[in-house]
Parts: sequence; structure tokens; C-alpha cells
Amino acid sequence: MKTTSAGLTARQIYEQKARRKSVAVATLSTVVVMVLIVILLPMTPGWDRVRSSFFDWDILAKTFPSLLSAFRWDVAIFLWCTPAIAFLGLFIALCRDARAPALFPLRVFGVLYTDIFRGVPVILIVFLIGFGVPGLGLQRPWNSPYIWGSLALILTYSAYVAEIFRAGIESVHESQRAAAKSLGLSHSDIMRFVVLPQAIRRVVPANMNMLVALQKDVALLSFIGPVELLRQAGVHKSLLANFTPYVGAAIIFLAVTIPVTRFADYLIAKQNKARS
Amino acid sequence: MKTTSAGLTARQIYEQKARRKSVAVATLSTVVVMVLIVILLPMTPGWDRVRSSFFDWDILAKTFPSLLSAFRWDVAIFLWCTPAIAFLGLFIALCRDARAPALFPLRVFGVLYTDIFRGVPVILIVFLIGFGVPGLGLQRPWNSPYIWGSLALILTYSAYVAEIFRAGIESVHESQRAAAKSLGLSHSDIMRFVVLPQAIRRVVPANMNMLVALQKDVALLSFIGPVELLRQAGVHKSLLANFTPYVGAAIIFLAVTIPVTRFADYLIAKQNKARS
Amino acid sequence: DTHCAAGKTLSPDVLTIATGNPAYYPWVMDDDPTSGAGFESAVAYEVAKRMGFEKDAVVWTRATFDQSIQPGAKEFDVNLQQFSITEDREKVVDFSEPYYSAAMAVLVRQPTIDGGATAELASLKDLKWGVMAGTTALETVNSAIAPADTPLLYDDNVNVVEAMKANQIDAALFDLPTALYLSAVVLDDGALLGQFAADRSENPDQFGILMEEGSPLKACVDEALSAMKDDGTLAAIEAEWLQETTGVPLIK
Amino acid sequence: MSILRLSNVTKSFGPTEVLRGIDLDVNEGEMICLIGASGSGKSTLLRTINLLEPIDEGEIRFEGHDISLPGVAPQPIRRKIGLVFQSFNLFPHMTAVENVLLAPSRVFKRSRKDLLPDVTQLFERFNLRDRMNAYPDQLSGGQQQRVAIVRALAMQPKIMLFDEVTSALDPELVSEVLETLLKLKAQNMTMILATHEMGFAREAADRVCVLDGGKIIETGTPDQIFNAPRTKRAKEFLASVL
Amino acid sequence: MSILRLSNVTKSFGPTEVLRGIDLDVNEGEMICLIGASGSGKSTLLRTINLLEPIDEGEIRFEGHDISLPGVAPQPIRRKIGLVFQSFNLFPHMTAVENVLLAPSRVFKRSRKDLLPDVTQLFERFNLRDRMNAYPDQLSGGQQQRVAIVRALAMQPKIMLFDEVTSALDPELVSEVLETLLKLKAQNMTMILATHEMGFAREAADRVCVLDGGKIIETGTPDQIFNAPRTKRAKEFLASVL
Ligand SMILES: Nc1ncnc2c1ncn2[C@@H]1O[C@H](COP(=O)(O)OP(=O)(O)OP(=O)(O)O)[C@@H](O)[C@H]1O
Ligand SMILES: Nc1ncnc2c1ncn2[C@@H]1O[C@H](COP(=O)(O)OP(=O)(O)OP(=O)(O)O)[C@@H](O)[C@H]1O
Ligand SMILES: [Mg+2]
Ligand SMILES: [Mg+2]
Repeated sequence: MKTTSAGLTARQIYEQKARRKSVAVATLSTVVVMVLIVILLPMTPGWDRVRSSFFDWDILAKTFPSLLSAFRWDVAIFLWCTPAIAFLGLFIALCRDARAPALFPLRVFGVLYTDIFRGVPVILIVFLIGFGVPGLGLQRPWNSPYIWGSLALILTYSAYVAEIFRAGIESVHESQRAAAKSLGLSHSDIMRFVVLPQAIRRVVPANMNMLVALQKDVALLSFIGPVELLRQAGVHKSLLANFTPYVGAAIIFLAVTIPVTRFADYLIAKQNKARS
Repeated sequence: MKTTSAGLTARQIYEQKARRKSVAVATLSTVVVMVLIVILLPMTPGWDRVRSSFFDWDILAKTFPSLLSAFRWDVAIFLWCTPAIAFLGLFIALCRDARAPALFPLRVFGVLYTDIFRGVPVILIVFLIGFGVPGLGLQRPWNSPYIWGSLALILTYSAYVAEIFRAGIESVHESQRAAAKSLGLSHSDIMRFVVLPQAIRRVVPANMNMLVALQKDVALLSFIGPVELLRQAGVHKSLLANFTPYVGAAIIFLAVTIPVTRFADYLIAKQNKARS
Repeated sequence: DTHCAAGKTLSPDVLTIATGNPAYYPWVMDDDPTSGAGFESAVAYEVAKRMGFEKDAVVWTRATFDQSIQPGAKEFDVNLQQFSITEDREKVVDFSEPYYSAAMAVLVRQPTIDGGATAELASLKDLKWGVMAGTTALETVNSAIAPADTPLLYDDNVNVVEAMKANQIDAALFDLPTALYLSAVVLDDGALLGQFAADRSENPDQFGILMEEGSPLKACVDEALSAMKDDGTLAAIEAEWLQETTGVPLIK
Repeated sequence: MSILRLSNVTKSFGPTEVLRGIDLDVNEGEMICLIGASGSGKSTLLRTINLLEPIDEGEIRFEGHDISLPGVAPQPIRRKIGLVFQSFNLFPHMTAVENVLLAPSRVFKRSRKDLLPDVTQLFERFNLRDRMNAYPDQLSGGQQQRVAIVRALAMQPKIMLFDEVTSALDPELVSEVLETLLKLKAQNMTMILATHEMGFAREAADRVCVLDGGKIIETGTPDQIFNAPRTKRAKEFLASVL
Repeated sequence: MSILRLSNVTKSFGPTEVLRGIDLDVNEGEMICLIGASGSGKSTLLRTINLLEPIDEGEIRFEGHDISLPGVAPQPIRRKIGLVFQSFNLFPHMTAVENVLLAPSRVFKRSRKDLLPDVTQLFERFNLRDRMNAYPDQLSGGQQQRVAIVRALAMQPKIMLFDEVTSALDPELVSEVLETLLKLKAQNMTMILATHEMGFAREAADRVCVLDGGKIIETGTPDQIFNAPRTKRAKEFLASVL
């Protein structure tokens, strides 16, 4: 094979051609599929009805601003729940890792806690705590559904986050602990300086995915009162008897969750690559 | 150190003592904590109210049979969704892995699919599909909320399961593919005989966790009509103005989810151990 | 200040009234309770006035149905949202005297009537029913009609109607004014198949104003309501906002 | 007679040039050892011959045809060129015999029953008869590598490539694998080995090539290379490992 | 003078006896090499000396005290006994100097500023001065192992244990680590090495112990062991690795 005048080898030229060809094929097949969808879908019998029920542009335009402003509640609830979840999750993870016999009740507590809160649907916890606890006779403002609904989310998610942290702690190779021990470091120093910093770093992507799930589950608070995005969409739906506001809500969720999910996927892929 | 007459070394005797001591300490501390809970809790001012609101034995006994019978719907929905999710999830995972240029639309479809269905709250998908599609003019029995609600779950969960499968496929070490390639096997044979069998085995625990999540999210179908466990508990709650039926529902969920979660955790731990 | 509610409200000199989110026609017109238009809105302002709160001393808030009938402290002084008075609920919240006795009406779509459904219990048994969960309508369906298929349950009116549009259910039971509104406005081909009269002895459905358990306002509200009944104001409001309902056949 | 001829083979990963003009002529029945520091390009070279990596420039002639030409279907070539890696060779979900049977049964479309006698004989020949039904994790590292060699042989390759097949093994297990290689040599198999086992290269190789920075800086008989290296880099490398 | 004396050290993992009565006497300034097949118990022996594994029977006397007695606090002992593993030694989230500073700053409660001059000197001594602020993954394998050695030395141990510190390294990197060990020997550090590097053991060890099945089957000067092994197992083992 000789280098040609353009500075490209015959192979590179061939590959360029092949690449151009495959781009062309890909474009063509994509266009064909798109055209089929765009032409065929409106030909289905119920299309008009579905379009006006789910994709009514005027309704979307009219309701979108209020949806956006309701979404601020989701964001706010999310923001105050996240640190609490991280903190509580780490605490529970450490409970489950406690080894001294006197701490046995802590370990049992950790196990029960994660079992219960991972085992019951979030929505049930939201109902139980969000409706139930304020019903015990708390006075305003301490009976706010924002407080107790958020607590329900915090309790549930910290159980998942605790398990993630625990997996992180266990994923730190035994020989790291052995190396730290062999230097004469104490148990707590080993956990604090050697194990946790590595564990927490490793579980960042998994925790990002939990954040996405949390962001979506904030919507469940709407069932106990707070007028956040989902409830606002539901109100519009009820008044307009049209489901387009739900589509608007879905768009808002996607705008937040896709980038974060993607970023988490990217981090996980990077980590897997670094590990292999 | 000498072996004693009982056949135990001094060290073993010491360790036996230490073990006995730590069991004693653990038991003692657990008992103390339990006693504190049992004695102190009923002394709190709101205890009577909590007990009658959440733990009313009569109400539990009265409502539990109907809760159990509603739970059969959860089980049934779960059972017919699971195979569909596994199948669709694997298909989407393979779509995302498609490499030929003519399959580019499939790849795009796979990406869009997982992004959308992982990004929107399940409850929204349930509303949109459960009410929307039957609205196209389907006749009974094809417009049943059981069918379309299940489809909503299937679509959502297969997006997650697809990502799990994809992670499994990617976790198969590159050199396994290389070894298969070097033997002259074709692309599809490599996927079928070498990659997938390993990938699927590896993601069993992760998929078990998805099953637990699915079992819990079946409850969301109640929002479009079906009277399953959560709805049945809600009805009792509204009419009796008492939260005990929710506690009953939580107990039923826990009875199913804890064993499965535990089993999945055990499998994951075993896998991690085998890998390190 | 001499009126009986003085000092008993959440915020001094202001009466906080809750309604649903959204609030439905004809109980509140255009989801705007402050207009005084709509039956419950009008009743609320009248009751408030008789308790010593002029129009500008009334503040509206919103609360979901479930949220309102939970035990515990409330975010409102009084709440009108078509709450049916029941014994179980009386244990955890307080209700005023009834301000409306609701007939319950069966909402269907025209094709169901064309399919042969009539206002007779036997015919109703074979329909597929949908009901709002958590309301007393469910008990009425189960006890009075006892349908062959278990009813499907929904969280709000529009979901019931949507299921009806999707042909997932044939019939739904609502209080008559709501049913009239849904059939006339929300459904293209809605119709009322029949009604259970308001003065029925079994499962009577009477709406009360809801207050926190042990609310000191209950006496004042009751006093205002009975005065309104006595001087015919309540009947006048009802006549103004709620349609004549005699056109709907009674269920046999 | 030359079975494989590389001329001016060049390969970059992005900006890093990994192979910088490799010329190599392999005769039938010859055993060639590639030695060189880590990162010098030994593995990459073997992978390009097996068409696992496309090359940028140059040509690879196998049985007279330029198999590096773009558009050449790789599968039929790969069957004739066996490749055994350092580790992760066997498919862990299949027994030894299933590992060996997979490729011939799929590629030649022959039934496993048909294939079994030949394959059993191969296992026999390499003293693995009694391990045929074991799963990879029930085999020692040395046994695993020998099964990998059997698997490649079952495709009846014309040439075998070995990429540091002993370097992941415990020292006591190295010799059994090296003996297997000697057995293959005795049967006149053409072989290219990338190896760190200098002792073995010295004793067994027909020719030794020293790679450095993606180039063959020296090639010759083991005697020439180990006793009288000509280039400075080769001298340094040999000093560091001997 | 004896600094470490093991008598009849016995250790099982469940049903498998891993150490079966080890007797070993280590004098100050001595360098002892443990050799033996994989699984013979070399690593376990070193780990028991560092109190990472409790023993079942026997005693371990360090500076005259039986440190294997149940109830002895392990931390103060471990400080005085440095241990370097085959790999995964360094804490990957800390730079080289942070790795080295962690233990002395926490254990001796001295400020990092206080410690820095001494530590810098250690880095200097082992030619790592310019790599002090690199993270482990920015270091070559050989550099990593040398930092691990520096980290152990920063605790001013009385004795250093090395567990196959070169076996995960590329061949060209082995020599720099072995040179470091020679440097330590020149400074009269007491050392026990488990190693597969027979050449090094032969040249550098004061004494070589051959382990087999959890027992020291032979011990003597390198000359005795490598040229005239007495036991049959030792002969076999040496034949397989030389
Ligand atoms: N897929 C790849 N992408 C980028 N760089 C690569 C890739 N594979 C190898 N390299 C680089 O190519 C160079 C040569 O690698 P190669 O594995 O061929 O060396 P080697 O001689 O086999 O070394 P070793 O003795 O460690 O196996 C190295 O610098 C390596 O980092
Ligand atoms: N934590 C453990 N649990 C159970 N068995 C173990 C454990 N650690 C080691 N063993 C077993 O003890 C025996 C001795 O292992 P050890 O690691 O001490 O050998 P070694 O001489 O260091 O071998 P190598 O040269 O492979 O490092 C082996 O059979 C091993 O499987
Ligand atoms: Mg290599
Ligand atoms: Mg070892």
C-alpha cells in the first residue's frame, strides 16, 4: 500500500468511503422510519381524539408557565431532602457495619430499617407518614404535609442510599484495610481516612441514579396535598378535562432527568473502564 | 501455649470466653434498648392516639382478609408483566448494542426509549397510557385498565431492565469477545453463545431488585381504576378514617419484598466475592 | 366584637375557608371561590357573614379531599367540598349541620342507554361501575346496586369520566349536581340514567361543613346554618345555583 | 516456505504510534519468539495478525493473500490463525469440552457428536482427558491455558499465536504449559510467541525478535540475540530481565 | 540478637491447616527469604506476624514479648512491624506524600508540618523526591511499591515484612524495587521476604527458608539451599522454578 498524494493511505481512503457509505445508509434508514411514523400514525382511526386529548398545543402553551412555577416546589423539596438523605443513609450504613458487641442493637436497627423502608412502596410511606403523623395532634406549622411528606421521602431513600454506601464500603478491597491496619491505624481512622473516602467516591454514580429517582418521586407528595408539578398538572387536567398538562409535566421531568441520568451513566462507564 | 486436657488450646479457651462475653453484652444491650422502647413509648403523650390511629387490632383483623384478596391482583399483574419486561428489556438492550449502519434507527430508538421511560415518573406513564391509549377507540375487553396499566409498567420497567442488561453485556470482558472472534465465530454467534449467557447470569441480582421495585409499583395501577392492595387499603382508610389498613398493606408488601430483597443482596454479595 | 366566632379562628378577624383543588362546577364557578358564584361559594360567604366576617374578612385556601378528612390539626377554619357526613368520619373531624341533601345520580354515556340500560336495579347490576374512591358513593353502589363486577375506583371526577370515555366503565355514581355538570359539560354524549332520591333512608348523603375535631367554631357555624334554613336563604341559594332535578327518573 | 509475511505494518491508537513499520517473514513450521519491554507492541502485533485490530499501513500476507486489505472478511482468516491470550481465555459458563466444541460446531456446521472423537483425541494428546467436563474455574491456571490451546487447535489452524500465555501463572504451573508448546513445535506447528520467559525463548525458539517502541530492532537466532545483541536498546533490555 | 522468635505457630482456616508448626528465629539486621510453592503459607505467615491473622497455637515473641497472646492490643505492635504487599498497597485517593504522612500523623499525633522534613528525606533517599505529589495511578508499579516501602519506613519499624513485592510488576520494573531492598539491607534493617525471585534470594538473603504445606521443610544459607537441597520436596520445587 502506498501513501497517495493527498497524504492518505489507500486504506484510509477506503475507510473514509466506507464511513460515508454507512452514514448515508444510517441517514436513509432513519428518514424512512421517521416518514413512516409521520405518515402512518395520523392515519389511525383515533388519532384526532388522542391528539386533542394529549397533544393540544394551545393548552400546553397556556398551562406550561404554571407547571414550571409548580416545579419549583419539586426542586425545593428535592433540595432540602438530599442532604438529609445523604447524612441519614451514611449513618445507617455505618450502623450496619458496626462490629462491637455492645453496638448489636444498632446493627439490628440498621437491618430492620433498610428492610422496612426498601420493602414498602414509597407512596404507602408517604400516605402513612404524611397523613398519619400530623394526624396525631401536631399543631401548625408542625403538621405541614411538606415536612412529613419530605420525611417520608427521606426515610425511604436513605434506606436505599444506605445500601449503596454499604456496597461502596464493602467494595473497598480488603487489602486496603489490611494495609491501613498494618500501619497501626485505629478502626475509626481506617474507616474515616481510608475506607470512606474511597467508598463514597465509588458510589457517586449509583447515588446520582437515586437522585433521579428521588426527583421523580417528589411528585408523589402531591397525593398528600402539596401543589407541585404533578398536582398542578392534575388540576389543569381536571379543569380542562385534557391530558396535555401531563405531557407538559413529562417534558419538564425529562429536561431534568435525562441529563442527570446520562451523566450518571457516563460516570459508571468511566468507572467500569478504569476498573477493568 | 499448651493444649489443655479438654483438647482446647489456651487461646481457644480465651476466645470462647471472649465470644461468650460479647454475646452477653450484645444480648444485654439489645434487651435494654427493647425495654426502654416498650416502657417509654407508651408513656409519650400521643401514644394512645398513635395506637388507635395506626395499630387498631380490630380494624386490622376486619380489613386484612379483603386486603389479602386485593393483593391477588398485584400478584397477577406482576406475574404477567415480568416475562414481557424481560423480553422487551433484552430486545432494547440489543437495539442499543446494534452496530451495523442500517440499524442506526434501532440504536436511536433504543436510546430515546430508555431516556424517556427512565426519565418520566411511572405514575405519569400510567396515566398517559392507561387512559390515553384506550381513548383511541378500543372496544372492550381490549381497553381494560389492567391491560394498558400493565403496558405502562412494562414499558417503564423494560427501560430500566434494558440498561441492566446493557451493563451486563458490557461487563463481559472484552477479551471474551476477542477470544470468540479469534476462533472465527460470527457476531451473532458471539452474542448468543458467549456474551449473553454470561451477561444474563451476572445481572440476575440487579434484576431481582427491579422485580421488587415492580412489585411495589404495581400499586400505582390503582390510580386508573384497578382495586388492588393499595387502593383497597385507601378505601378502608377513607371510610374508617384510620390508618391501620395502610399498615396492613405495608405488612403484606414486606412479607413479599423482604425475602426477595434479601435473596438479591445475598446473590450480589456472592458475586462480588467471586469476582474479587 | 360580639359575634360568636371572635378569637376562635386560625388568624384573628379572618375566616379561612377551604375548598377543593380544583373546585368544580356548580359548587364553585370557574374554580374561583372568591367570586361568590356557585352553590358552596355562596353558602360559604353567607355563613361567614352571619358569623361576623364580611366578604373581605374571608380568606380561601385549598385542601385535597383526603387531606381534609385526616385526623389532626387543619390549615383552615371551615371546609366545604361536598363532604358526606358519616359516623366514622365524625370520630376524627367535626361536621356542621347538613347544608345540602344530595340525591345520587347514575351517569352514563348514550351508547349504554342505546345498549338497553334502564333505571332499574336489575339493569344496573350488569353495568361496569366506576366510583370516586374514598367517597360514600362506593357504599351506595355496593349496598344498593351490588353490581356483578367489582367497581373500579378513581381519585377524582375527571379520572372517572376519562375511564368512561375510554369505555372502561359504563356507569358512575355522583351527587346529582356533579352528575348533571359532568353529563352536560365534560362528556359529549353523557346522560343521567336515574337517581336515588335525596330523602332516601338508606345511605342518605348529606353534605356538611367540615371542621377540625373539637372546633370551637362548630356552634357558630351551626347557628348560622339553621338561621339560613329558617329564613329561606339556603333554599334561595340552592335554587339559584343548582338545577331543578325532578327531570331525572327515580331508580326502581 | 513463507506462510506469513508482514511488511511495513503500522498501527496507531489515536496519537500513539504502537507499531512503526514491522517487517516479519514466518516460514512454515518455524517458532518465533517476540521479546521486548512492556508496551513495546508485542500484543498489538499478534492482534493485528489475527485481524482483531485493523492496521493503518503496510500489508499482511497470509498464504499468499493480503489479508489486511480493507473489505476482506475476517472470520474465514481467523479460523486458520489460532490465538491464545495471557488470561480470560476460556468461556467460564462452558465446560472445557464445550469450550472446544463451540467454534467448530458453529463454523463448520458439524454436529457435536461428529466432532467429539477428534476433540477427545486432542484432549488426550494434551493430558486433559479427565478434565474435559470440568468448568474453567475448576481447572488450574496451567490446565486452563492448555484447554485454550486445545480449543484453538480444534479449528485446525495453520499458525498459532501465543500472547504471554504463562505470565499470569504461578511459577510451578509455567512448565506444563511450556511443555505443551514444545509438543506443538515437535508436530511442526508454525508459532509466534510473545513471551517474558527468556529461558524458554533461548532454548526453543528458531528465531527471536526484539521489539522496542513498535519496531523490531533486532532479529536472529537465540544465540545471536542473547549472547551478542548488537543494538544498545536490546542490550539494555536483556540486562534488565536476565 | 533475636528480635523475633516464632515457635510452633499453627493456623487453620476452617478445616484447612495453613501453618503447621512454624519455628523461626530472626536476628536483628538479618534478611530472611521465604520461598515455596503457591499456597504453601508464605503470605499467611507474614500476616500472622503482623497480627492481621490470629494464630491458633504457638507463640510469636517480638522484642521478648509474646505478641500472639490473646488480648494484646495489636495497633502498637503493628507500628513496629512494617508490611508491604504484592499490590493494592497505596491508598489511591491520596498522593504519595499523603499516603506516607497519614499513619505517623494519626498514630503519633504529630502535625504534618512537623513530619514533613523527615518524610521528604525518606523520599529523597529512595529517589522519589519528584514523585511526592503524584497519585498512585500516576506512578509506575515499581514506584508504587517503593512508596509503599517508604510509607512503612515512616513508622520507624523494627522489622520489615515483604510479601512478593515484585510479582505484580513488569519484568523491567522488578530491579528497581529489588535495589531498594538491597539499600535497606545495607542500612541493617531486619527483613523477611516472601519471594519468587530466586536469583535475588540467592544473592541477597542471609538465610533462606523453604515452605511446603505450612511447614518450613528446610532452612539454610542460600548456598546450601540452592546448591544442595536436602529434602526431596525442596529439590522438586527448586527444579520447577529454576
Ligand atoms: N486499545 C488500545 N487503545 C489505546 N492504546 C493501546 C491499546 N492497546 C494497546 N495500547 C498501547 O499500545 C502500546 C503497546 O501495547 P501492547 O499491549 O501491544 O504492548 P506489549 O508489548 O504487549 O506489552 P506487555 O508486555 O505489557 O503485554 C502500549 O503503549 C499500550 O498502552
Ligand atoms: N482468608 C482465607 N480463608 C481461607 N483460606 C485461606 C485464606 N487465606 C489463605 N488461605 C489458604 O491458605 C493457604 C496458604 O495461602 P497463602 O496465601 O499463605 O500461600 P502463599 O504461600 O502466600 O501462596 P502464593 O505464593 O500464591 O502467594 C492456601 O491454600 C489458601 O487457599
Ligand atoms: Mg501484551
Ligand atoms: Mg502469597
